[in-house]
Amino acid sequence: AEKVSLRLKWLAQAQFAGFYVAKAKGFYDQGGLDLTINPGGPNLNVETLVASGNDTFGLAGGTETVLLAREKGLPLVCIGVTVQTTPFTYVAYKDSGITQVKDFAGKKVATWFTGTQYTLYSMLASAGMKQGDLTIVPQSGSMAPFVEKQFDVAAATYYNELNVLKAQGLGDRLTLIKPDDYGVIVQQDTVLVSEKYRNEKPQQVQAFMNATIKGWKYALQNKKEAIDIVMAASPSLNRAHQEAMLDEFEKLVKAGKGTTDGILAIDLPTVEKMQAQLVGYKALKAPADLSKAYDPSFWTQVPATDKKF
Amino acid sequence: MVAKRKLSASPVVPVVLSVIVLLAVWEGAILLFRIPPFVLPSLGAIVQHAFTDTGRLMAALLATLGEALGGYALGSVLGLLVAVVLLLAPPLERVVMPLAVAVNAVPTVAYAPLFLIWFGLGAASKIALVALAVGFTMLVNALHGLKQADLAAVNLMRSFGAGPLKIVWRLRLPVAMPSVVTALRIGVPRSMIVAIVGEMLGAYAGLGRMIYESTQQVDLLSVWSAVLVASVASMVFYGVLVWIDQKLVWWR
Amino acid sequence: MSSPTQRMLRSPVLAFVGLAIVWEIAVHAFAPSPRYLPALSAIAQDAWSVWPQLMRGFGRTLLETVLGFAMGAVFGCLCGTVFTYSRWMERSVFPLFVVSQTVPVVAFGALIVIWFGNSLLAKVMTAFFLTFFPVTVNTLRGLKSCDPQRIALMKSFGAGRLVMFFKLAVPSALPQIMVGLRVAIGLSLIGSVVGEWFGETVGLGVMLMEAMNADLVLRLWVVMFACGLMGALLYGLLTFVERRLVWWRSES
Amino acid sequence: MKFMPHEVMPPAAGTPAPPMLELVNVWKRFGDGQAQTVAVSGVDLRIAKSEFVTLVGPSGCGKSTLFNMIAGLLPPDDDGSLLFGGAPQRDGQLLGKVSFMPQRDLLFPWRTVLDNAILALEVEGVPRKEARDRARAMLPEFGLAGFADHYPHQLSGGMRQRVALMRTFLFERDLLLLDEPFGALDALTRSRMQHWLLEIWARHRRTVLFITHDIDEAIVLGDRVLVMTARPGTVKSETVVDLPRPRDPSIVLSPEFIGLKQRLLAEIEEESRKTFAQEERAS
Amino acid sequence: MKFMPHEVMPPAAGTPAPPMLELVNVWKRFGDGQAQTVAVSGVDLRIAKSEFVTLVGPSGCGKSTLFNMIAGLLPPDDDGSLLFGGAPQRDGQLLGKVSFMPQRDLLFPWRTVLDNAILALEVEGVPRKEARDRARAMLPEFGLAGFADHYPHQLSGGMRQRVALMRTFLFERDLLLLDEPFGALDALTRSRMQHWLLEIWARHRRTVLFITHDIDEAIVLGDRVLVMTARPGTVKSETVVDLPRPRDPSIVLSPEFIGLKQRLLAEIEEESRKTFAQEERAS
Ligand SMILES: Nc1ncnc2c1ncn2[C@@H]1O[C@H](COP(=O)(O)OP(=O)(O)OP(=O)(O)O)[C@@H](O)[C@H]1O
Ligand SMILES: Nc1ncnc2c1ncn2[C@@H]1O[C@H](COP(=O)(O)OP(=O)(O)OP(=O)(O)O)[C@@H](O)[C@H]1O
Ligand SMILES: Cc1ncc(C[n+]2csc(CCO)c2C)c(N)n1
Ligand SMILES: [Mg+2]
Ligand SMILES: [Mg+2]
Repeated sequence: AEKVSLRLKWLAQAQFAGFYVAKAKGFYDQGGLDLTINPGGPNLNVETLVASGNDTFGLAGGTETVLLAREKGLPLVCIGVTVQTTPFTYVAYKDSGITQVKDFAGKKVATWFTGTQYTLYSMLASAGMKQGDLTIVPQSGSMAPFVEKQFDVAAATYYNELNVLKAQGLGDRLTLIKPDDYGVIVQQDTVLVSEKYRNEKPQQVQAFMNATIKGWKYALQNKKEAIDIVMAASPSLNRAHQEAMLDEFEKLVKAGKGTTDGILAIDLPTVEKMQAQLVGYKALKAPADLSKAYDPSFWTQVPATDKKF
Repeated sequence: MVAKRKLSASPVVPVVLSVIVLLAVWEGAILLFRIPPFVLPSLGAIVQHAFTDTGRLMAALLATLGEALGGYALGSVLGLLVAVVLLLAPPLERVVMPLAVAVNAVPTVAYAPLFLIWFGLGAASKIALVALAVGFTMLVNALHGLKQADLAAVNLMRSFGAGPLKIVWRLRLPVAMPSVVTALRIGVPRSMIVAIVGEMLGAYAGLGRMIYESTQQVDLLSVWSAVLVASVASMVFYGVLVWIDQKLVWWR
Repeated sequence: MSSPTQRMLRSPVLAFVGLAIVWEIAVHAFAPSPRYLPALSAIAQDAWSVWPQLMRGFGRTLLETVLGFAMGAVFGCLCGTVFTYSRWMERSVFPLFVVSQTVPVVAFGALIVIWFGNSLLAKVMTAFFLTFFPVTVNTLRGLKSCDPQRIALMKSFGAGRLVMFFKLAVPSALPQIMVGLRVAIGLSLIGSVVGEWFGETVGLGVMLMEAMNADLVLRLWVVMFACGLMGALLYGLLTFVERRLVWWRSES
Repeated sequence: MKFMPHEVMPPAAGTPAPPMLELVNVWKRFGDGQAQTVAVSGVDLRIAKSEFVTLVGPSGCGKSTLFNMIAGLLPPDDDGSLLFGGAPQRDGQLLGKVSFMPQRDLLFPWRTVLDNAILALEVEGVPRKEARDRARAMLPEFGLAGFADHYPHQLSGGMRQRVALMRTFLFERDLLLLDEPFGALDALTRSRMQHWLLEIWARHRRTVLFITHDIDEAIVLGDRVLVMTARPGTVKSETVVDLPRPRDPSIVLSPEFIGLKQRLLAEIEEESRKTFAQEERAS
Repeated sequence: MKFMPHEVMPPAAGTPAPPMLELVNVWKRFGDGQAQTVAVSGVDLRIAKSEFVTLVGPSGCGKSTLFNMIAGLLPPDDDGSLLFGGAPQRDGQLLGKVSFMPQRDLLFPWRTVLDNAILALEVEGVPRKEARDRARAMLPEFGLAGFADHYPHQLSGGMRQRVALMRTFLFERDLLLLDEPFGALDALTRSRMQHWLLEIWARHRRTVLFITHDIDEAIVLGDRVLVMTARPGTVKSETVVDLPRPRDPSIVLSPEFIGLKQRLLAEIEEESRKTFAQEERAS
């Protein structure tokens, strides 16, 4: 069997259930792959590890990060996208009266500056606002400052931060201001491989793709077992938190093309739109050739029965 | 001949030489092992990037340096004060030292979330983190130094009717000076690092924030140049300290 | 001289128990938000709920810490020695040590993984990286502060460098070296915890990251207590060794 | 000159002065069990105000230990008591009331000669400038002129001792405890210092307790000479020196002096021999 | 006894032994410019093999400095030279060839009495057990029986000095340099140690250079007594002591002895007075 590894963007959790399930169920073994799953962490750059050949595959940042990485000269290709819609939203307390982007004016709005800020900029632009109309502050991993009401608005992923807020009993006191409602979509959790590996070992890449998609489908159809598998990988996790995470994540995986075309589909038109926005904010110098950055050929090869519900 | 001699005797020469060796190894490794720039960029590229992005880097540096210096000063003074207090009250030492040890053993990064809650995302939380890290090193070193005084000399001071504070001031502190300076030296790089790590976990400004965000956006040159700036700043900080130390060698 | 009860009363254990009781009562009386200060009993409960994982993580982190510390201690003592006896080495290499300490390891997770893989070694190296510097500095200070008149005496006996080193320099420097080790043990723990953020699956660092990510305040406290306990244990062990090793009274 | 049982109070300088210092059954033991050293055993002693008492005894007999207890630095064992001006003293109450010169010079290596000399004054709170001026004026008398700004490591053994001596004299207290203050000095410097000390004593009538190994010195200086026994040290005898004052250096040639000296020498030698005998048996 | 200009080689112990140690125009200056102290100036000196030479001089005149140079611990200034067995010595070549006892005892606080005593033996590579056995056997003679396992801080001043002395004696070299070795000892212990030293000297014919402030000691022990001048120290005079050996303690009462003593005392006092005069002028 071919020894390969997958680098995740974060520690083992339900966000990566598909991969853990595929491994536990032997889908990778069946495809002739001896896969090791390596967790990620803060300041651990998945793109670098995959581009340098240290890890074979990577589950990395958003569709925009692929473009940013390629512009910096990292020879990476995206072969699938897990999350088919923007996985995060902006949240505000109901009693603050904020219900839409226009209400951000004069408020303190927190966002991650990990690429997420461009989504906010685009939302503001689509509402006809300038960045100077509000105070934008950087947000950290913790939701504590928002809970302490140090910010009026903060970003939250559906599958993690929002659940954290809900777990603290804030669920029904929040208003969500979703990027998708403003026509801003940034898909995330891209599956990456280096150009070199893709060119030299296309069969292995295909096998990886097949197994992964099978794993995700199995995970979403057997969520309890999937959580068991994830918990086995990292027993100190909080089970309730993981269950909530998988529930939310399922929606993101099945959103948009995830249902119409199948799991891990690459939604190029949306990516192109997102790219135009990044170029507009000078985050990217120029539009790139998307066909080089995104290679849907492996996904296409996967039998439809495996990728569709 | 004279000029040559002076040059070889100057303390600058070995430093420059070793820095040159370091650079040569760095650039040589890149060429020899064909290390791609996203793993290890050439130093030239990093410096160049630093110069094109001076504004952002300097603003970040200023924020970090402020936190580091503030925490360093606060931690050093507090560490020394606590050391003196513990020295004067040995029963307190038996309780406080294990507590201080336990508190210090908890990684700074583990407190960071709590400190961010307690002191907010601004400079205060980072200053507190740095003060804690630097303060402990000072506490351990200073307490050791203060206890180094010859018991017979302490007795002499007592025979003059000197109270514990006078003994500390005129005997124990001078004896502890080398230990205190050692702590000050170890504290310099620590203060910068802790400030940076604190910023990575939540901050409005600073090199740590820049490093974290640039990593996430695969802007690795920005990461390297921020680290370079942090290192250079620490070195300057350290150099100033060594200079002051050498100016104050009267007790040796 | 003192009965077991008296010793109990004077030992820090009682103070800690008292502190714990005050904590618990205060939390129940003032009911602050658990984000600021949770009840001790709640923390204990949470610890119990993850007991096996906690124990496993504790063991793993302990292993990394001890290995990293051992490497750092040996390396630091060696370097401190080399720097003491080779002024040239001190002037050329020591500044690089300072530079190395100004580099935030946390920023280079990817490099650590590339160099040392996803192995135990990676964590040991991060722990090592933080440990060797304070040991080096303290060894250097200790060896240099050796009484020149005693050196002269040994010379008059015809003592060679090696004899001088083991019979005079090392015992003179030992107290200061122990101080370096005491500072280093805490740093080693920090190093291994941070090292676990680079793709590890077991350990207190992993649990810490998970707790931060899911905003599990109680778990955060559990990990902090575990780290504090480990640090205090290792520190206590070191102090015990020190008492065995440095029993004499200073006579400067 | 006559011998007296040491329970009897000697008539110091003729007048019946009240005892300034009184030791009643003072003990000091170090360590316990097998390894116990009894340094001082059952010392009874009365020193009158303005008396000059010299203390001699074999090396290691407990003289310095006794001094440390009188200076308040070392608590005596619970058996006995120590009275100062009639009042029993506990827990270092004597600290700051006695000018004490320890056997080791204990100069601070980071202070110059001048600053070492004014240490006690600084502790008392005398302004530094004034203290320095006072010390500077004394330097020539101590043969230290021109060395004000030297550091201890730049001094000879005898010079260090003289700095320690200056430091003690500048700390003006009614009771002076001097532990072999002139041990490292040559004959003339020594006699100069002795002269100086006697002058101070005569002028200010400070009470002096003085340890020495030099019997001549003990007799020339003292109103009384105490001989201590070998360890466990106690007071073996008290000899009143009734030679007239001021005593000229030539007094050492007088028959009274020589008689006294021989007697004292014999006593010390007896004790000293005991130490070696004891130890030869012990080994 | 007679005075000799110090260029002339004294007939040591009757036989024309070759000079074991020769100092030619040796200088030592500390510091420069205004703050310069000339510690030793133009010393010329020849010590024959097996000679016992005592050195006296006012405190601070440069005796210890001279010793440090002879022991190879301090390089003499470039002006002169130092020959050992006829060969000029440079850069500490003498280290390890001379048994040197410094003025301060310099005991190691982490070593027991026994282990401090065997320090030099250990340096030489003598097995520890053997070294300890040899040292243990000497303890009673030094009045230290029962103190083998004590640490230096548990000793009296004189006991410390005796440990340092043992350490020096155990380091058996042809040339012994002793810097006030008996300064802190009482009369009997002192004369015991003197006796012991003379015995060693007589038995092994080691060459001894001996600093003391006690003129009696200088005369009783020495073949020759060197008097040093006040700082800048140089050799003022050399006096051959032709009293018969072995010398009984009662020799101090002999008229020759007294005459010699008076002459030497006068010389030292003249020098000592100079120091104070100089300094009074300087201030
Ligand atoms: N801290 C201590 N622990 C144990 N024994 C001690 C301690 N201090 C002193 N001693 C012992 O007490 C005895 C008396 O010591 P002390 O210093 O009083 O003698 P001394 O009369 O001053 O002698 P010297 O004339 O040599 O200075 C010695 O045998 C010494 O070993
Ligand atoms: N390291 C030094 N730096 C400056 N001056 C020094 C140094 N060492 C000694 N001296 C000076 O040299 C002179 C001679 O000192 P030395 O120790 O040789 O005297 P000594 O004859 O041994 O006196 P003593 O009998 O008091 O021990 C002194 O004036 C001293 O101040
Ligand atoms: C796209 C995206 N950006 C940031 C976060 C938030 N976040 C989660 S962990 C972490 C690091 C903390 O050290 C941060 C900032 C997110 N969830 N998704
Ligand atoms: Mg004594
Ligand atoms: Mg001397």
